[in-house]
Amino acid sequence: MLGENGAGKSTLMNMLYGLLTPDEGQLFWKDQPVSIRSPRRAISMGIGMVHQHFMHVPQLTVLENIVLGQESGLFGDLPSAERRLFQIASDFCQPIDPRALVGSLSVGEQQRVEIYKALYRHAELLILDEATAMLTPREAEQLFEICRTLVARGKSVIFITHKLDEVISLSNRVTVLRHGRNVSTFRTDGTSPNELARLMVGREIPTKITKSIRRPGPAVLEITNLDVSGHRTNIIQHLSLSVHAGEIVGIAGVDGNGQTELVEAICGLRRITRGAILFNGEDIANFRPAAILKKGLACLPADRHSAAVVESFSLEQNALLGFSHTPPFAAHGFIDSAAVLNFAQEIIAQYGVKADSPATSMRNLSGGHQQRFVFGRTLRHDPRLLIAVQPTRGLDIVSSDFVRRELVELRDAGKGVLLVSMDLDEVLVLSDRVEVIHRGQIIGSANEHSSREEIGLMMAGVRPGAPPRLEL
Amino acid sequence: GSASNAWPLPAPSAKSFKVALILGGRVNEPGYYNAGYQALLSLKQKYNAEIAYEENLQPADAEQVLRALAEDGFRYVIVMGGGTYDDFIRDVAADYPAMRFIIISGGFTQLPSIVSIRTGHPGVPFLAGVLMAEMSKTKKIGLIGGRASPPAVADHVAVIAGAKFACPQIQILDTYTENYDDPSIGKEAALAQIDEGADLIFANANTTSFGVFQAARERAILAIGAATDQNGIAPDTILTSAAYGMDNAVEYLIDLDRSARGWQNKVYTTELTMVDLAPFHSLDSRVPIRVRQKLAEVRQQLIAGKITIPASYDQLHMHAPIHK
Amino acid sequence: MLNSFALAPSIGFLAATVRLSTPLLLAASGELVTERAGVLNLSIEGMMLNGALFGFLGAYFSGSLFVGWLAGMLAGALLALLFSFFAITLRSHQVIVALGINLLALGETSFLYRKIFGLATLTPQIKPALPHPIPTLSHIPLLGPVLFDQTILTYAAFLFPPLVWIFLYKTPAGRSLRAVGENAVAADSVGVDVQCIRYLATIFGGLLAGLAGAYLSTVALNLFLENMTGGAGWIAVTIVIFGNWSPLGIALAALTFGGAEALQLRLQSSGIGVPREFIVMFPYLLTLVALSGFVKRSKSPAQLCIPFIRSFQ
Amino acid sequence: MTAKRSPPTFRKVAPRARWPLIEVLLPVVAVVAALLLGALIIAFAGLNPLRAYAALARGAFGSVGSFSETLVRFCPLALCALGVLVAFRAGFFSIGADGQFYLGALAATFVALKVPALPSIVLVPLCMAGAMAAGTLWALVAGLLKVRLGVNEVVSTIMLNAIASLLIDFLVRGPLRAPGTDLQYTAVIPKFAWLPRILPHTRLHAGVFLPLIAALLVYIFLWRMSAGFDSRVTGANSVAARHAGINVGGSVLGAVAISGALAGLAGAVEIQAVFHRLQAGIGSDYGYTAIPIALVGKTLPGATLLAALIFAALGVGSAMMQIKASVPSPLVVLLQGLIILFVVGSDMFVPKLRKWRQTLPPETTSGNLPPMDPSIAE
Ligand SMILES: Nc1ncnc2c1ncn2[C@@H]1O[C@H](COP(=O)(O)OP(=O)(O)OP(=O)(O)O)[C@@H](O)[C@H]1O
Ligand SMILES: Nc1ncnc2c1ncn2[C@@H]1O[C@H](COP(=O)(O)OP(=O)(O)OP(=O)(O)O)[C@@H](O)[C@H]1O
Ligand SMILES: [Mg+2]
Ligand SMILES: [Mg+2]
Repeated sequence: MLGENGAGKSTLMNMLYGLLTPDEGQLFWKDQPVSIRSPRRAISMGIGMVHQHFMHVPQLTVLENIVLGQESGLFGDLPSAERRLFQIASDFCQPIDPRALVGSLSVGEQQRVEIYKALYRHAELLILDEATAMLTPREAEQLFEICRTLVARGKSVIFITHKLDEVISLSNRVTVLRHGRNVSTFRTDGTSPNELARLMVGREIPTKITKSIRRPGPAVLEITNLDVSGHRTNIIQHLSLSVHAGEIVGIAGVDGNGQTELVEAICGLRRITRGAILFNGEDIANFRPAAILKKGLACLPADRHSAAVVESFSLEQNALLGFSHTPPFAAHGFIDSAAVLNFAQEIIAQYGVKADSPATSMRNLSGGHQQRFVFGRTLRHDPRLLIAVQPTRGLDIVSSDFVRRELVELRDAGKGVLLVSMDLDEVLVLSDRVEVIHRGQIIGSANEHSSREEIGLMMAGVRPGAPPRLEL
Repeated sequence: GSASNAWPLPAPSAKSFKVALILGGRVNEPGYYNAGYQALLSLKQKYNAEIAYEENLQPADAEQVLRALAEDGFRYVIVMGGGTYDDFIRDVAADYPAMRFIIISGGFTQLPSIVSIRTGHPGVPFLAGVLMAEMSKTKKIGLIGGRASPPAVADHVAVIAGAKFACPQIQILDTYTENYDDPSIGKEAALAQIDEGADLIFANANTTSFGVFQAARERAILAIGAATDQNGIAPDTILTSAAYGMDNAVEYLIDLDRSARGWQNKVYTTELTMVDLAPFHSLDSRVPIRVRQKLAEVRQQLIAGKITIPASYDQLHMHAPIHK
Repeated sequence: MLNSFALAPSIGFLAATVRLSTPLLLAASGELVTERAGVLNLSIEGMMLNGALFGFLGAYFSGSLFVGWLAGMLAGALLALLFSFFAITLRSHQVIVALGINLLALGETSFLYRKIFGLATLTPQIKPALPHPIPTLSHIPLLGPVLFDQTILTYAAFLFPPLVWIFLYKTPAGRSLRAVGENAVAADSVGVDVQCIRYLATIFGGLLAGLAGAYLSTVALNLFLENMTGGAGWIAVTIVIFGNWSPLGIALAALTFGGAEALQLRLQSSGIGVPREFIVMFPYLLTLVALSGFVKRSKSPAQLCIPFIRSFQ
Repeated sequence: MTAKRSPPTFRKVAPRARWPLIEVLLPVVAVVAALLLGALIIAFAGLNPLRAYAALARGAFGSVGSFSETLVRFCPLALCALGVLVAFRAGFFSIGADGQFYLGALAATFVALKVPALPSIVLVPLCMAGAMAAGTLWALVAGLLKVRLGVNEVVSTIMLNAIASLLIDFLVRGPLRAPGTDLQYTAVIPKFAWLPRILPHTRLHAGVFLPLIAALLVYIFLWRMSAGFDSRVTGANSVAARHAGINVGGSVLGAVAISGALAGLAGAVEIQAVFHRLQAGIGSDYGYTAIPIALVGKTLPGATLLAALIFAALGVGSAMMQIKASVPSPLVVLLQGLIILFVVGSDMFVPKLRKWRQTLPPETTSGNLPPMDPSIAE
């Protein structure tokens, strides 16, 4: 299933899964009209769903999450549940530690838990809502494997994604939604990404991103021998990295290898134990976040819901986030509401944010439009270096294309961009230089001539034999 | 002995009147406040007076309540608030000279319509102390109070002085729970003292006292109540009570006001000739003749003014710790 | 000073600690379960008071302590049901609902008590509960009289934390309950009935709070007095937080608080040269200091006090 | 890309979220409903509900005098509730207004008694400033414990309340006791420190304007000032606050300080306008009542003032029910509980009264107040 952000894909699926009730119309399951009033009912019918935003309890173990709501008896039967889980996992050749706390797993593993959870409930129809948005290529490939196996066993899968090649390689049929309507449903073979995109958006969109010739300037960011300690060991060890003006540096790596910590350390959100972080030649290590922001180092955090916006505030109020002490929005401790309102309207207009008015609550915006808003706001800092973490996660092609072009435009304007993404394609398309991070260390570099396989190997922890540190 | 009814009563006028009680606690709060409520009830019975009460009165509300009472033609207001309403009474009294205020255990008399009375006499708790010292076998006695307000402290000091008077080497365990409404803490306070060897406990802590009596009963020792004759709460445990005789005092003041004599501008105090320890009731046989004689003897000495009773711990030289 | 610390570890002190902890632990065990389901019930005080009244009435009119305890538990649960209706079904703010219920309970218990017994001077009493020494164990020196010569409710109170632990971590229902407290939407998405679990958890809290109240009126004492809980319910709530939402933690917290209270009473009667008010402060100060000392991660349930709405993620 | 060229799609003046009249009136309707149920209970107790409610209404609004009393009580309640509001907005679930109120009262008394005679114009504000400082300090104890050591503020403020009241007990019984009495109060503070009365034959005093000013300042702080914005962001989403470069600990402490100052000011007003000396029992649980007031007022300053007025009227009026209609005090308390429940329960009609999604009310913390946000701790 395809559709722009906010086209209604998740809404429709939530109805199938009993989380929302339709106002009108009829659902059929195995040719019988049904009404699905609760997830419990959906589960008992054989519908399983992996939600776009994971639905698990981080404080519970994998096994506990999987059996949740399925156990009977006073004490349940965890050992036999564990055996069944093992069975399912080995069916797909992708094991998982049943005793681990879900909150401590990588995103890919968490996703696997969600899928096993559905399979544990004997799902015959598996709904995967943007399942690949947060996966590494390898993890995505593993997920496709699972889907193919399921289909081979006579089960059905609804697969929602924004990545058109995934649609083509995986699906038998495609349904395209636009503004809550079914635009068309057809067989996949014989379609092309371009055609899909046209159906989705309603017009042609250029897919190729063109970059001007790279003209790197002086180094904006230079990290040398950085150590960041976590609760057990060092999360970042002896990490060195540099970003120049007019350059996009991509950080590729499997989620959970220290990307978050690295970014937090640079932005002053996490203390470093050793090393130097030079920004325009000045060591900003362990500065307050506000000071770093002021020097022109801005960040687009990965988790915009929780880190970049306040969902209960209006767009207008959200526009002020990060500027509450900065003229022209504030002077002498007071906020200039008119300036803020103006700014919010400006962002909405310039970045095509779909919102009724600046007074709308941020909660009412879809993720893609939240991201556009955050992007617009962040650029107002006029950063000399922008750190973008997963900037297009969950965004439809129009929005992601928009964000990517903005990043390139920044680079062309002579700013530095540090792009952290699990999406290898994105990293490869955008970056002038790619550094691969593994266990808190940069274990190799790549450029646009490197093959996906080479980088994939490095991401898995295999050091390149003789690292060709090619630069364009 | 018993609370005396030998007040010198002047002849009152016959007309009925309205009387209200305002209090900082509840009317059924055992001890001090309930003593006031009993006094109110006896006024109703005796004079056919119309009565009203305002319990749990917050000081901030006092002024409005008093004004409402005045508008409604209340002649007397009995005040039990430990001084918290004094300033408001003064303001209201200035506006309504016809209304009479009887402040219980207050010290405040600036206007002719206001009279303060010290109910009870320190001699009674002093006698309780004497009794406790004489009856204690371990020569270790306990006292449990609620909040350590000065009137409550004065009672404790009198008990301690009496006990030391009767037996200078007596050991005193002295506790305040700092609340009046937590009987479980009262019980634990008493058990703590009993564990340390106390075999007689004086309790003056309203609701909290109930826990003390309960503990005494469980450990089969005797206790002394306060404010009213509390024997009915635990007839086999409460030997006597240091009663205040509040009803008599209030009646006396009302009679005085209704007679030709009127009130004088002073703090009325109760004479020891008019109050005494409450009766021993069913525990009468537990008190030896020797002890009774001693009590009578001390009482005479007190009446004769041969003994001065200290009013604070400082006067008692008690602030130094008492070691075993 | 030395003198008073020397008597701290005495049998009397330890037994007092156990007794003082009993009602706190009963109420806190219930509140722990309630809070782990994501419901912040600050009306433990009111539920205890209701339990105290009905526990007493039950025992007074039936002549049986067990009937009283049952009545007390039901009375606590009834208020919990009312709380749940407002806080869970109507999704009203849990803190305001709780404050309302506390006032309601304070008024209602006093009103009913006066309605039944009038404003009599002589408070009606029941036969007090007696300790049930456990045959051989109660003869162990020191430990025996402290731990095994208590009333049944004390044994029960100290059984609850392990039982609650087993329930929370070893049973399907406990797992669902924790899931509801940590991420209600996720629990709902696998068919767990969030509202029902929250109702049950709150009612369980009410049952135990009621029992704690009945302990006060039928075991610690043998009568009912208006407002006799005197803030114990609030202490129970703070013990859950102080115990960092774990069964072992609340047992330790309850014992700490009970112990501080027991020590406070002993320090006073032995007369140390500190103003009384400061001695009475001791348990509160100790709690503050203890909390500041354990710099550890708060394990507050993630969705404590957040009402569940399905369609609004 | 097209996005940049897409025209702005909104009206000239962005519509602001509003509270329709019916929603403002909802609490009033709820109070009436609670009173109706209360009438049944009063009748069950064998009393005349009409008489009882007449006493209530007359006690609260019946005359200039009684309405002044309502306003006199409104003053400390509103100030404490505004303080609670500020703390809640910053995600600090403080129960500590009671203790801060006491400390404020103590400081005002202390200043008035110890500072040499000064003219009113100096002494009155000086006492208030002292009270606000004391309230702030007491609040900051809990604030620092939370921000520096991660101590849960619910526990710490409850403990600090108990400690404050014992401290006052100690002082009024000992060091600060009025010379020559054995009662638990200090001497009367000099007249220069009194807040003037503004209506003859009533207790209405100049302090009644303070809550109005305070509400305005609170509004300005939270919605017009940078620091207040930071506090609100911290309360709503501390992670986002951190990412935006906001000093999270500082924002919390700032709000906590203001909340303590307001509660302390309430204490000063009670001393300088009503009691004129420090004594036991001045608090009347104002600090605790302030919590439901702030929450019923949706943690919005204007609505909180309104809620404080309702609670003040009920408090003052119900004192009259006892004396004028013989309604026993337990019933009065019960009635207050019912009213709180009905008011908070009436909230559920709000979504039915308006199309929920389209026009969300101005952001409030009433439904999803995060009571315990451990992430604020550094
Ligand atoms: N009941 C409803 N009433 C009005 N609007 C609704 C309703 N349900 C959903 N919407 C709107 O419809 C849109 C559909 O959102 P939905 O989450 O289904 O999109 P989506 O296709 O899953 O997008 P994405 O690709 O970003 O996941 C949203 O913008 C939402 O605001
Ligand atoms: N039943 C509903 N009625 C009205 N609005 C709804 C309903 N359900 C969801 N929404 C709104 O739909 C909006 C979009 O939801 P959703 O989070 O799925 O966005 P999205 O487009 O999928 O973005 P992203 O891909 O980043 O998650 C949200 O703002 C949510 O408030
Ligand atoms: Mg979606
Ligand atoms: Mg979505």
